[in-house]
Amino acid sequence: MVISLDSSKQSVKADPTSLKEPRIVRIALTTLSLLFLFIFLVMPLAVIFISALRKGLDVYVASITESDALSAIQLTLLVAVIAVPLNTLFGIIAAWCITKFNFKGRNLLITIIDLPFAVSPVIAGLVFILVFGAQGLFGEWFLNHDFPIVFALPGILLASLFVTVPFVARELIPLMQAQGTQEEEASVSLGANGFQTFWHVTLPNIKWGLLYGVILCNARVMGEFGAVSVVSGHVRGLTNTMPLHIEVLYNEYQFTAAFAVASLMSLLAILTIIIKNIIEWKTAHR
Amino acid sequence: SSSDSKGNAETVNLLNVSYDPTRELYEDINTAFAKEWKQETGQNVKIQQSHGGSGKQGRAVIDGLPADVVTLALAYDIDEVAKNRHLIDKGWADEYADHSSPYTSTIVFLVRKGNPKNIQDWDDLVKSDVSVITPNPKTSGGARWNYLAAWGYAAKKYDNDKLKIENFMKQLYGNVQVLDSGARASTTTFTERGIGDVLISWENEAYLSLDELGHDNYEIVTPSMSILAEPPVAVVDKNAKHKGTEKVAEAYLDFLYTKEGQKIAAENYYRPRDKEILKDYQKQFPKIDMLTIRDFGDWNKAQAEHFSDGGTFDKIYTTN
Amino acid sequence: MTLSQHTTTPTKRKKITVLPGFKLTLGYTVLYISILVLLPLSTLVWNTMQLSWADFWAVITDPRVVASYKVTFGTALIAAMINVIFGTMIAWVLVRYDFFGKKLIDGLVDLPFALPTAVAGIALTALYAPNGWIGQFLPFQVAFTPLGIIVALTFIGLPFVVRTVQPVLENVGAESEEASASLGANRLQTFTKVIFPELIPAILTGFTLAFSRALGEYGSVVFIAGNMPMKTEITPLMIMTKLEQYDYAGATAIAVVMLVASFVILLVMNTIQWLVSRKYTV
Amino acid sequence: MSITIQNVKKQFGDFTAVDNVSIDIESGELIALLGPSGSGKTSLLRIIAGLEQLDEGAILFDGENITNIHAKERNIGFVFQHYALFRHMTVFDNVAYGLKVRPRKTRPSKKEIRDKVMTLLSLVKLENFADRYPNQLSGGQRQRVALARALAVEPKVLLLDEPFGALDAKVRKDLRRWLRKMHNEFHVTSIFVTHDQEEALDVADRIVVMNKGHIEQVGPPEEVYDHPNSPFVYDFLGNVNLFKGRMQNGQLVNGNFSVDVPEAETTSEAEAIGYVRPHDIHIERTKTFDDAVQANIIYIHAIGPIVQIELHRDDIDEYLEAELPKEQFRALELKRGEQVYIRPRQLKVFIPEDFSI
Amino acid sequence: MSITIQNVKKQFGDFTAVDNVSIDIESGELIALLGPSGSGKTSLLRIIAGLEQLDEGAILFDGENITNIHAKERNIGFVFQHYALFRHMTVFDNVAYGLKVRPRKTRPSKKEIRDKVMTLLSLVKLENFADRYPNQLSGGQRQRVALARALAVEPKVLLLDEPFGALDAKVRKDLRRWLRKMHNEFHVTSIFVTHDQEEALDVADRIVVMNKGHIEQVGPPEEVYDHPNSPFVYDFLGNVNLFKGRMQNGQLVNGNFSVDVPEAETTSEAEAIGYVRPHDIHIERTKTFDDAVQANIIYIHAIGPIVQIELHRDDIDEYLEAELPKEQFRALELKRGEQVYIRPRQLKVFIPEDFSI
Ligand SMILES: Nc1ncnc2c1ncn2[C@@H]1O[C@H](COP(=O)(O)OP(=O)(O)OP(=O)(O)O)[C@@H](O)[C@H]1O
Ligand SMILES: Nc1ncnc2c1ncn2[C@@H]1O[C@H](COP(=O)(O)OP(=O)(O)OP(=O)(O)O)[C@@H](O)[C@H]1O
Ligand SMILES: [Mg+2]
Ligand SMILES: [Mg+2]
Repeated sequence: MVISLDSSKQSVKADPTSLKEPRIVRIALTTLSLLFLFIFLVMPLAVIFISALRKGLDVYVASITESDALSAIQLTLLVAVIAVPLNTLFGIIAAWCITKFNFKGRNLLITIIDLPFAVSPVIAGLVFILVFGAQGLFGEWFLNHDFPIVFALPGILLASLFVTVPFVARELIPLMQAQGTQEEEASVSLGANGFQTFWHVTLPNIKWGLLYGVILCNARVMGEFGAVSVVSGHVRGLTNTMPLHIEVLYNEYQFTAAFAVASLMSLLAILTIIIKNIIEWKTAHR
Repeated sequence: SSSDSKGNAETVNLLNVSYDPTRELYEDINTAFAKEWKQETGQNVKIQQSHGGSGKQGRAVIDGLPADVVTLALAYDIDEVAKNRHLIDKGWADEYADHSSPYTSTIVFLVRKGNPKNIQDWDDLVKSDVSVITPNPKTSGGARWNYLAAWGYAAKKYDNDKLKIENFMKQLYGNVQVLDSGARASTTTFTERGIGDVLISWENEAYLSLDELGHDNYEIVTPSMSILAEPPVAVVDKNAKHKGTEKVAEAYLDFLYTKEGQKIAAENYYRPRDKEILKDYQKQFPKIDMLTIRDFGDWNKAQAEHFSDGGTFDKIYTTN
Repeated sequence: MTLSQHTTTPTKRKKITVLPGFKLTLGYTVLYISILVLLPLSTLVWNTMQLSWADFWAVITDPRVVASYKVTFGTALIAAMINVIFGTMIAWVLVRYDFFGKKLIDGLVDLPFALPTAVAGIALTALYAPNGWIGQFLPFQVAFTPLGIIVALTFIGLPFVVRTVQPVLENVGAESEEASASLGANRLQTFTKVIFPELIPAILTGFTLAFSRALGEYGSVVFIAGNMPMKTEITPLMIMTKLEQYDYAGATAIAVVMLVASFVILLVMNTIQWLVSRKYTV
Repeated sequence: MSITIQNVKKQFGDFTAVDNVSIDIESGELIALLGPSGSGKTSLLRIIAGLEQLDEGAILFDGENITNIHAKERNIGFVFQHYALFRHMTVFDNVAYGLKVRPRKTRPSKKEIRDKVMTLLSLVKLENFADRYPNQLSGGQRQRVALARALAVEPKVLLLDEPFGALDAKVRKDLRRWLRKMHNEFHVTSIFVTHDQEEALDVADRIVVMNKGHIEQVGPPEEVYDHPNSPFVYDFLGNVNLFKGRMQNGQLVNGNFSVDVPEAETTSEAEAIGYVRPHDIHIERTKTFDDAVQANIIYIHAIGPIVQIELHRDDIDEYLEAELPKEQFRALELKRGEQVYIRPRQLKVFIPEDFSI
Repeated sequence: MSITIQNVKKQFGDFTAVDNVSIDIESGELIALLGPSGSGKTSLLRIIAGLEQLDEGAILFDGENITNIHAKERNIGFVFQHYALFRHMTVFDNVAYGLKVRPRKTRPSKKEIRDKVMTLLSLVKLENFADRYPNQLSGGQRQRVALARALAVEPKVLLLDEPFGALDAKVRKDLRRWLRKMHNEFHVTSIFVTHDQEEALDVADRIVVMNKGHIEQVGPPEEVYDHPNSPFVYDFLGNVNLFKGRMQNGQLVNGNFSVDVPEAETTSEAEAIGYVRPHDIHIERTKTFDDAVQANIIYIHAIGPIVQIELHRDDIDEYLEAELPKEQFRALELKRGEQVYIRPRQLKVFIPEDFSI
């Protein structure tokens, strides 16, 4: 989503009552929307937290500090720490390339960047098995060199990278397109080089959008299940990420623990939302 | 091997790739084996566990999951591992006693407390008002035993009249309301979601459900006839050789056949092969008339006939 | 994400040659995307080619697989349409009305982006199972029926529509609406004739994204679907099934079908959008 | 239709955008609302249109209070600064919109709509553009479509918010002439907002000069231009030279010279400012008037019928601007750098109440 | 620094935006690039700045070919139409930017930067606004910051793309005077783009009139205004009356009257158009000249020093516009509806090559 960088929005926007729907329509629409959101978003969230805390705080804490849970958290964080910067860098570079230059095949490139949105996570996982699996394209080579890709960190990383490739780029492209290139041109005409221009002019202008893209990318990296499930190998305490660990717990009938870890991830989601709101607020009040 | 000479400080890692319902079993086995191994060799052994659908696990090993041993639900899955990339030596099934299957189980019914639908045998599952839960045999190795058990019962009942058997199976699966992808998911559906009157389940899973989810809510019904489920084990020779863990891997599987190993299996509701131990747990394991996979030829045959594309299972859903 | 607004980029873009790094950034972008996306995806096709055409055809037209297409496309379509209706409505309410807790609600819309799909699947199943919080009050069964799939897909697709429509709605000129009012149109006429046409490209984009995401969704659906062959089995699950049976060629064949479908849908929708917006966007 | 604006007040939060404004507009008049940015022109126009609600006061159309009547029932044509054309409709559909959305019983037939729209399009000389989309038109063409669209509903009142604000200087000039002609043909009571004094002076029957939410002056262009009743209006309506000085015995003393200020005879010892338009500065080569002061020609800008001359006064180190017809300029044979004598022909003195001007 | 533009050509796809343009600009000149929208002004300016690459031709600074020199090394100050200020930097930081990004060895010290920036800010009268952000400034203030920023790097050439395009009429007028003063002080070779002919005439030393990518005319304001060498320039540089007619024996025949056209003596039987500026229309009450024709006064606009009169010619049913100084107007005692005699004092005839004008 685009954060509305709306400091430029007309402050003189009208709010005449004659342009509003009848009160009854307004109330109906609002109620319906809230109801929908309540059923589809609030209730699932409530299920997670209530189930997680059903057996009390002790069980909750124990569930998320148990060693397999901790190693899952560690792995997830590790993947995020590597994948997010890589995709962020890619996002910035791709957005720069796409918005600051006009070239043939530009739209095709955007579509390809979009593609991972539309590819099933199962397929995303599968393709890496096909490339790096022992029977895959390069599998033999990596195997012989004792450098496992799939069923190890690199595979999980690749799958996570794949599914989150578009996030930062997609966030930045419309933003940078809307901002145009004039400030950059001004910078160049004042004698700044490319890096100075990017650092002093472009980056400050996109920083909130960038941060938002990073947050979303991060959330998705941490939360990815399908693709990672295919390439993980599910080795307890070794290649289980948090979502996989949740599944494991769930399969062990440890529902409370499963929901406890899930609630941790939901907290992350909520944190994301809070940060996003702060971002929007900051953007609006600058 | 090299690890022996280096002495105590060294820890050897062993990866056991197993299927879903063996989590609790191997948790106990691993602790016991590690202790024993330490005593015997002074070496620390850390056994890492991977669980998942049996087929998925076999595939993962083929694709490079560096398992030292595989302990799967079906011989078929190990056959696949053996076939592809020759990870396992051909005669693996005869490496260990009892077709390399140190413990067994059988297929039973889990019903709700008081058995409200009065389900006693396979015939009751095809009644129109009975709702059945069982996993998808295509994605769950364990569920293939379920399927074969039912098939075996019908074969006997209808004297191998293929049409009638298929009809019976069709009715049975027609009663299946949720076809989860794995055994554990089915159990959850039956217990947590409250769906279905009966869960077709491995005996050990049924007992575990009682333990984990309450004796007050469910009871186990043993059908008149079932199948001897023989989950096999094997050392993944190529991997073990590569990692230099052959010895400990073999010892690990050997351990399953020891008295201690057998006892642990029995305590986790797997039927031990060891006659004496089985006797000790007699109460737990009622005697049932049991078929074996050999009644179906072998796994390759069973797989081809029943579970491959266009097999009898597919027919249940694609013809009417 | 914002979503293929690239179809509506201004045509009069200045070609910049003074800004540095064109070759470098383009090279990096293409290389990265090739290694990470294109090369892996191409192995799908490569693997499929191990099948003869007849085998390929047999795999992808197997009745269960065909049934899974129907389930997948049907539920994804319905979910995307529900999202279009409610997503647009929610975007409208969030942009136009003030009410207590609006910021919070606004933030909540992103939840499905951030929540692991498996967790969502488990939570939704718990809610909609016949003995669940919501399920027990419903006269019909939701979980383990196609309805359940629709619920899960609606959940994961909601933010796509809201987040594409919202910014456009914010920028739909108040003046257009005022012009309409001053020309004597009532509120409904203003909405259907002036505001809605402006939203169409964004709604189409949101729809496309929600739809194509729903086509591929696996994690949340397997928990709630029931996975009954011919009834509630989705295509990604069919791919998984093939894999569990060591049938790589079959799995990739179906995957190729899905990939082509997603790509064609993206392309068709982008084209429609382009046709719609080309006429009147500057 | 006559419009009466009675003591209208509009606040945004603490800020008073329109402050107790009253105007009487006769039927068929063309009124310009002129003022700097933020002076409340748009707000007032929108209040008249019913697009904005007022806090106090009333709006009367033909004596009838319509303050609480909904915008869509006021029968007003509104032309927006940025045209606000419907982007997804053709020119034809844009113009037809107001007729198409009428309730069925008052809606003209398809053919009637078609005829009407085509008549209007030919009026604005766009009959060949009926099938184009707004983005295929130039700015001036778009503005004409906006006008045709507003006229299609046969409004009794036409309101235009900076109708030419977004256009090129040349196009602007053409369109404002054209607006006058349209107005003369249709005789709809029209109010248009502008911050361009030339535009207001050129087109309007009467000008309403606004400043900070209130009205500074209302009157015909000549009156407002020639007899501004406040320094603000003086300054806003054209170039002006300021003679800052002191009042002494009914005379404004400024540097070497002093002028009689009959209207302020009694004022004494107060700071005062004399306002002189550039064309009211008299220039001579030799000192014929006693009170003429000496100045240097710094810059001559001799294009078109009027020559602009920048001068520097030696006595008090200030700059002045003078304008004179080209013929007179030729007769005087003025050159850059030369010394001349100047004298204000007409001078309006305002005595600032506070010294904030 | 002198600038030489040699046969510059720029294409966008099939479209030629700048077509074989050559101009010589002397050091210290203030040049206006004037032309309608889309005529290629911005493109040319950007080519000079190095922001756009040219397809053919060369740019020379002081005789040195800099065509292939990167924008950042051309030592140019560029002022963008919409200012392009760095939004996240204060006014101070904006102005200091060009100095701060210099390579370490040529970068002034912090104090030097500070002093320089404050000097510039006081020059543009914004010394009290150093800590504000651009969005806290008015349009005119922003434009001045943009100018200060461009001047901070001590450019040899200053390029301004419609520097006042986005400003109010009043503010525009103030700023253009101010630009002239700045230019006079700094004596930097400056080129500014505008589509406002008044602005160009008012400010520039020389005007380059562009149309459809090529140059129509180059010259000082008076020359371009008084002796346009094409109908386009005539029309674009001010109001003009068209006398459409035929050439007969070296005379333009138009309705009841005919004028000698010495420069086209030989042309005969061709369509021709005479161009007359409104202030070159002579008005008299009684027919003193033979070739005067009769006209009706339709509208009088008598504000300021110049009176505009709209007339309708009886002989050929056409409208005319005339301008005369107020004094003359008073002397003639003209009234709306009266009949007068008119005669073009000066008339320039162009014989269209095709009839597309
Ligand atoms: N909706 C609103 N909320 C808050 N303030 C407003 C609103 N509308 C207008 N204002 C303020 O009221 C004042 C007058 O605004 P208005 O738009 O009427 O000015 P204007 O004379 O039309 O100016 P301009 O020439 O810039 O269009 C301005 O200071 C403006 O900021
Ligand atoms: N990057 C580009 N791609 C395609 N066409 C372009 C590009 N830049 C400019 N043009 C075209 O070149 C022509 C000249 O453009 P330019 O911006 O130089 O005109 P201008 O005289 O500055 O007009 P304006 O007064 O509207 O700014 C226009 O028709 C424009 O559409
Ligand atoms: Mg306004
Ligand atoms: Mg331009």
